[in-house]
Amino acid sequence: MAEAPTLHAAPGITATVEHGLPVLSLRYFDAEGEFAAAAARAAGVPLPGPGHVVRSGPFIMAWRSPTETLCLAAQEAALAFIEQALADHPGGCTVELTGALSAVHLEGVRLDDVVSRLGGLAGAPAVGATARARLADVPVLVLRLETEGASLLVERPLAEHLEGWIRETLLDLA
Amino acid sequence: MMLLSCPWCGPRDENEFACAGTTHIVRPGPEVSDAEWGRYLFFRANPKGVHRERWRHVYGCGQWFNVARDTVTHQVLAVYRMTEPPPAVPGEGP
Amino acid sequence: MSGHRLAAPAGAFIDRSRTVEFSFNGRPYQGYEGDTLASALLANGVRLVGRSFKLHRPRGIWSAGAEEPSALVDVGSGARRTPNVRATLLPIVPGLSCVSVNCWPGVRLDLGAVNGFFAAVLPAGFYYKTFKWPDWHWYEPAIRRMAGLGVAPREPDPDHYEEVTHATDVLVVGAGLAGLASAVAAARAGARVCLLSGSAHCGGALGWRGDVEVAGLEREARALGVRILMRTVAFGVYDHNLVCALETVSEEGAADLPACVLRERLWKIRAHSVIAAQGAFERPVVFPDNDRPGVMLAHAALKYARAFAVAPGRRALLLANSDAGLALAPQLAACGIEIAAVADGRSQQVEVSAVHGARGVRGATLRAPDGSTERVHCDLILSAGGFAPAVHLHSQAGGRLRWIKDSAMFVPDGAAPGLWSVGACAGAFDRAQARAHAEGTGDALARGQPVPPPPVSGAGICPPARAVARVSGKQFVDLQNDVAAGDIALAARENYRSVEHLKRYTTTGMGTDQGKTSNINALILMGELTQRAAPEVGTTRFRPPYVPVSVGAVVGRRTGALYRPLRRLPAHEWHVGRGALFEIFGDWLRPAAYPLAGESLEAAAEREAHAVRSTAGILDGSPLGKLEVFGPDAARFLDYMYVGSMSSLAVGQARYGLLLNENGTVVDDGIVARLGAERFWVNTTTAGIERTQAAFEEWLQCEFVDFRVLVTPVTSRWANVTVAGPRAWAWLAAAGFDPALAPAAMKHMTLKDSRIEGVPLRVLRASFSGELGYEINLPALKSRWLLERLWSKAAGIGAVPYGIEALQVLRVEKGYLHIGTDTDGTTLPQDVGFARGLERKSVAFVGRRSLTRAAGRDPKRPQMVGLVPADATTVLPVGAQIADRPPPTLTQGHVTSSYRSPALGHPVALAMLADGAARTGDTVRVHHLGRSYAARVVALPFYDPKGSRLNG
Amino acid sequence: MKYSALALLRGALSGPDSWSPAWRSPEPKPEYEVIVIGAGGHGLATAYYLARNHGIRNVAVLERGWLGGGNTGRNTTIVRSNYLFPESARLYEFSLRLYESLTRELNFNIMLSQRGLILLAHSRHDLDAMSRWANAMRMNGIDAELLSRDEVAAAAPLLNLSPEARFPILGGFTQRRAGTARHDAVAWGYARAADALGVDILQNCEVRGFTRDAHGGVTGVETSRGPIRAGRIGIAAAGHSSVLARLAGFSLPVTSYALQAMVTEPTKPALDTVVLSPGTGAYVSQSDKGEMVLGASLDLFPSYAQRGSFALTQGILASTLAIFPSFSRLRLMRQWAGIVDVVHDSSPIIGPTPVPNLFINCGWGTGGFKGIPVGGWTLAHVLATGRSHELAEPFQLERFYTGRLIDEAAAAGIAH
Repeated sequence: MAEAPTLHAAPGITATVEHGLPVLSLRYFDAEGEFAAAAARAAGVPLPGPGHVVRSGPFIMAWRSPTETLCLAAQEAALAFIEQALADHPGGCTVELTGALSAVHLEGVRLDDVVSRLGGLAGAPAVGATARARLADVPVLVLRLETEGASLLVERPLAEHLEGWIRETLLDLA
Repeated sequence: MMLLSCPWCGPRDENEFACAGTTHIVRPGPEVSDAEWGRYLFFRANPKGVHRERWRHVYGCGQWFNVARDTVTHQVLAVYRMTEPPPAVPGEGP
Repeated sequence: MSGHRLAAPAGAFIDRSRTVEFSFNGRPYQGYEGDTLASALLANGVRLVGRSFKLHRPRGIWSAGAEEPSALVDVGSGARRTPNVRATLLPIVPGLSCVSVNCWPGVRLDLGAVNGFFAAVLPAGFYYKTFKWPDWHWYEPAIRRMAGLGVAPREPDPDHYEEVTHATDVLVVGAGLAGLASAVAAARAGARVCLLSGSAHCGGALGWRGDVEVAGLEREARALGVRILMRTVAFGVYDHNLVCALETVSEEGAADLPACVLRERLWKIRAHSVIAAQGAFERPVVFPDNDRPGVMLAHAALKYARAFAVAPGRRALLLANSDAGLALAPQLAACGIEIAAVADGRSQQVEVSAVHGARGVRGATLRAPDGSTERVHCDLILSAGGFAPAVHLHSQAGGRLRWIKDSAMFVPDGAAPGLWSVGACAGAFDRAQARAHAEGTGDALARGQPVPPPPVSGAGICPPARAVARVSGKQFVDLQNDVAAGDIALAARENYRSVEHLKRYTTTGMGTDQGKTSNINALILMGELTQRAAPEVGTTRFRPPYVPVSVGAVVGRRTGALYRPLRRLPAHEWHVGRGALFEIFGDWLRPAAYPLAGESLEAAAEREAHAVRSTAGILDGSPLGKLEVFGPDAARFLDYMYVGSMSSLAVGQARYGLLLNENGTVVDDGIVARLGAERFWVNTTTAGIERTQAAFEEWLQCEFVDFRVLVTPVTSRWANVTVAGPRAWAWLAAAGFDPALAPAAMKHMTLKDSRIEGVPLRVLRASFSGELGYEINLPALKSRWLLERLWSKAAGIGAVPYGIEALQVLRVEKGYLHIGTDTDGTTLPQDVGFARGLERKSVAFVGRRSLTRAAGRDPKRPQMVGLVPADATTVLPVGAQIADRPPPTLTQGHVTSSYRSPALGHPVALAMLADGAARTGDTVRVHHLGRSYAARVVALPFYDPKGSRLNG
Repeated sequence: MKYSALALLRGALSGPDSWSPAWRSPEPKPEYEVIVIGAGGHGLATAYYLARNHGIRNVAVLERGWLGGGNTGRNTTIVRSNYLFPESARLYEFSLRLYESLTRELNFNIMLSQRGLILLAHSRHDLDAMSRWANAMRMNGIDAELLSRDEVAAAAPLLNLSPEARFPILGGFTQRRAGTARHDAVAWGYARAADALGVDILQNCEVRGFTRDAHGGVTGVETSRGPIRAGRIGIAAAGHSSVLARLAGFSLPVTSYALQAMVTEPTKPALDTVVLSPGTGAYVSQSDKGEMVLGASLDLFPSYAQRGSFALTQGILASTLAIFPSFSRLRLMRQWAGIVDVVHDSSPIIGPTPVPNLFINCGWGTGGFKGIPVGGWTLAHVLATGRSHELAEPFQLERFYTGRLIDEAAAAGIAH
């Protein structure tokens, strides 16, 4: 489903843009409750606490709010497994969001230099952490799973704006 | 630009949030008089000093929370979730 | 040629091996790399560099820093022209070209100087007292042309600006001795430290004096990992210790720049603690004609000599009103500037009673207390009236000030919240004490310990400024705005005595230098005139910015396309291929219509609307707001939110809803469909999604906290392809849609999940056109695929794509309201035909209580009606007012939507009309910009009142 | 003394001492017929019209700080009467007409500069909304014209006229009689004229409480300069209205916000009219000194701090560049904030309070400057007669109970 990624680069940093991320939203009333527990069983990992992200098998589980965890996977089919495991489970629901989000993946030693130039955060969150923040004046969920990499998740219609801001930032970094 | 501490996301710049004004307002039932309804809708203490207000982390987790803040110094005296009881803060008038 | 270059080793900042060519007022000059424009002009013997704001008096270079009131130039040309640049801060670069501001035709012969002849009738505030007859408008244009300084560029700025967010434990503002010492101490104690140096050199005043202590501290700071930002000036302290600073990245005015450079960088630094170490300004002496080119702040002259190897003159008269000023005489002499005389205003009370030389100083007359005078031949008068600590950041942060009488200066009174001052800006002028205090401050802040109070010492004795008595010649206090001691006396006489009145009435401190060398003297003079100490006159709270900052730098990347996000449809390219005419609707770029060659927007819309009524059309409705609402209390919650009962919906059914706020006004509308027992699909308007979602969350999180409901926005997940028209189903069937979606199998206002080629579809039968309609929601990135698939079958159907404009035509024919067009923020549901719906609904909903107040029951409320022009041909202008008589009169309402109806063959309009429901059949007058039209009030809808076309 | 060119000439010949104080600095008397709290434009105008229209000269204006030191000196100085609803239109048009004769009335040049106000239409929807607006104004007897894109371009050539602009300019509408006035001059002119009629302006006189009679009616005030008795008291304290109301024992439908504005360094004339772009929020004029006056926008949280948020500064400047891209290299020189009293419908409250003998003029929000003459006129009327002025009748506290709000902002989709 993903379209061809776009690439921008400056010394010490590259930015690739990916649309159509396979995403499933897990919504629940109680992060300690039955639905969250079932989700954890299906994903093979406890749901991450506030501000955290974990990788488990094909899944990346990212905290988004006290009642929502995003489940990302490389393939939409992998998400169907979670969706089925949670179907009609009380205390929550799943909402398909595939295609709703785009990502700008930043990689390189100048990761913090780029993130700190987007108007909101002084740098990328720590490895294993997420940050929902105002970057490039739009709401962004930053996921950090690598030392020299982070993914900026944004609603697809706003991705062009975030990408434009990052493109100019890289231009001026060069 | 104030720094507000979202109970979920931590300290962030003010422009990630939206303020909806005074919090802890009790919503009356439909049986009240026009005057009482009007007071509920529009009349506010508007203190010069400690103000209890609610904010939403619009650009972050989307959660509403309460803030006790001095409207003169902008000092934040307390931040608490909607479901938490209001903590006492210094300098709050009667 | 009085100014000249000094021999080495003077000139710590310049590189004599690199010559730089530049031009000033059209004449070529040479300087060295490292020179500022001011130092280079002085080295070339140029003294006259500008003209003052009001009187256009000749002015020279007054200072060597940010406090410069006089030496302002416009740099560059075209799109890169930058007005009002201080020559004292502008490095010269090859190709630099600049001109003096505020003079015509030139700085030497300036016709505006005629104002000088009338100076006596142009005292402070003269414009309040005259220009009243016949009218201010007679005089204003000429006054506007005389005012202003530089010339604003007329083309968009080609350069870039960026913004960096930074967080640190300790931020030190100023890299002089005190700043460096505190930064090093804080770093030694383990804190993350950031240090800002306003210039390209560390060390502040010591830096250009060749001090070795500075270099050692700078090395240590770097070794300790202190982040040092050079050429970065902190201009504002904002709430909760946000310090904003501006870094100069590219040189102003350089020739051969690329098409776009990164010009400046804005730093937003959130610091746990801020240490202000910005030093002090020199306070000038007040005397007659103290604005002549050749009059200069004494420390500035020393800086020019030491840092730039420039002597601003050959023979100097030093006016020293302070211990520190007197101490300059031997230092200046050592630099090769001959000291013709020293006037010790401190003890001997020697005053300057006259300055000789109109275009530049040629001498001065000194007057002793006994009245005897002495004429001194000099080409430079150096003014040393004492110090004014740079308390700006302290004051911005909310700190108080106290007055040190002996030194006639304000210093911080304790720390400001989150900000501590060290060094000269704290009043600590004794070098050893200042350094020790700065180190103690850095260390204490790093360790979270109490900070020691600054040692206010070393500034010496300095009597307050005063005007010279019994002399002619203006004694300037604020050079840029031409405020003289006499203006302050006038303000005192007229009772403009508080600092706020003084500033505003005389305009002291309101120039681009923001009074850095004038405010304190003005306070002192006013105090003396009114028998008060300076602090009783008041101190204004300093506000950002400390120095003027480029608008572009504050804005950063938020220009052009990045000003605000613009959203594109997921199938944008498909619409491009169909020849769409795009317009911005809200934040979305959408097809307004798909005009054929030579076709107008209106004609295209009518053609498209006609096609929808006769065959079928396809509309990209993807921006429509979408929410999924889940939970055991979801049905009850939606009942609260909408006028229209949602809990009674069966699974698969959909219903129209009107969303009100608590004040009863209509804020949005939409369609709610039931997906399951606890799950709903909510369509909002495109513009209304954010306010609807915010309202839902606020009610759930703040009021109905025991409701178990989860709201998930899914607007970006789903595209929406709307197919409408009598042949809509035929078209879908031809494209391979499931027969279960056929009108016979699927009722109007129902929703079904379906698939085509494995792609999930959420199909809603609804209609905003009055025709058989399908709103097909599908994964966003599949919409182009579906549009192409449908398009491949369009020819057989005679179908067209239709845009927003045709949609408007269709919905107006049906009398459907459009939120924000037919309604505004005062519309109640009973105004738009929902009076009965309100009566029917038994349960509570948000806003209901407000509808029954007196205003809601008023029979004269406007109500939505249909209008048909009496001549059946005129399209009634939107916004036209309805009234019995032409204006002025009381309006009865206005036209909200208006189109030519292709289905009816005549124009139709919607209007809000007072008591409109009772006026069906009446003829009303509609007024638009002096023209008047007759129109008939008709019942809605205009077209297909029975709704028979909904099923194809 | 009368101000004139001749007086300036006399002053030039005989020096500062030939001028007399613009107003006295009297000691408080123990009692006045009327006390007005707040020596901003509205309070001073109230005192002036009490004396001039009603012959009530035993009046004191009490000011915590310095006269004209609050919002009167902190706004963007724009005057206009481009209102939709007849109630607002009558009120603001009356005010504008008073402004048009104020310089001569007060013998003080307020530098009323009717250089016109242009509202920019960035979409066809905006054009329709402006058509409604302009026609409504004409219904109300006020000048209004719709402008084509070319007419807008001719009036303000530095506007971003590119069809590719994020906020393209399709046209606009103008009130040519709108413009600016020198804000300090309005306060000073009223102060001087009121003083000349015998009004005592008491600066540095903070009200700390009210004295009451047996029926709860106010009989005077406790101040930092001692108690002062009065028969009637009017409050004209803008952002501090709630503080005074609380002292008097009632509450108001008011929230105080910081309204931010700023100026750039002065340049030669580059903009000859006032430009407002509702779509971006940009509000730009050039002062006679040459500064670009930018703003004004509200920090959207309650505040009594007279400083603005940097985020909003950025927003205001970004909006300015969106419509005037060439202003990028101008420099921001001063930025400030005033505390404004915002009510739900952004319309003023002028009339009695729940407390007998106590009257109020507040709720002007971001638009108080243009309302100064009519605010003073109508508050003076109710103070003098006990009855609301006809123009002020729709603008009573009662409307917050009946729901008869006069919500221009909601109707026009633009904050006033």
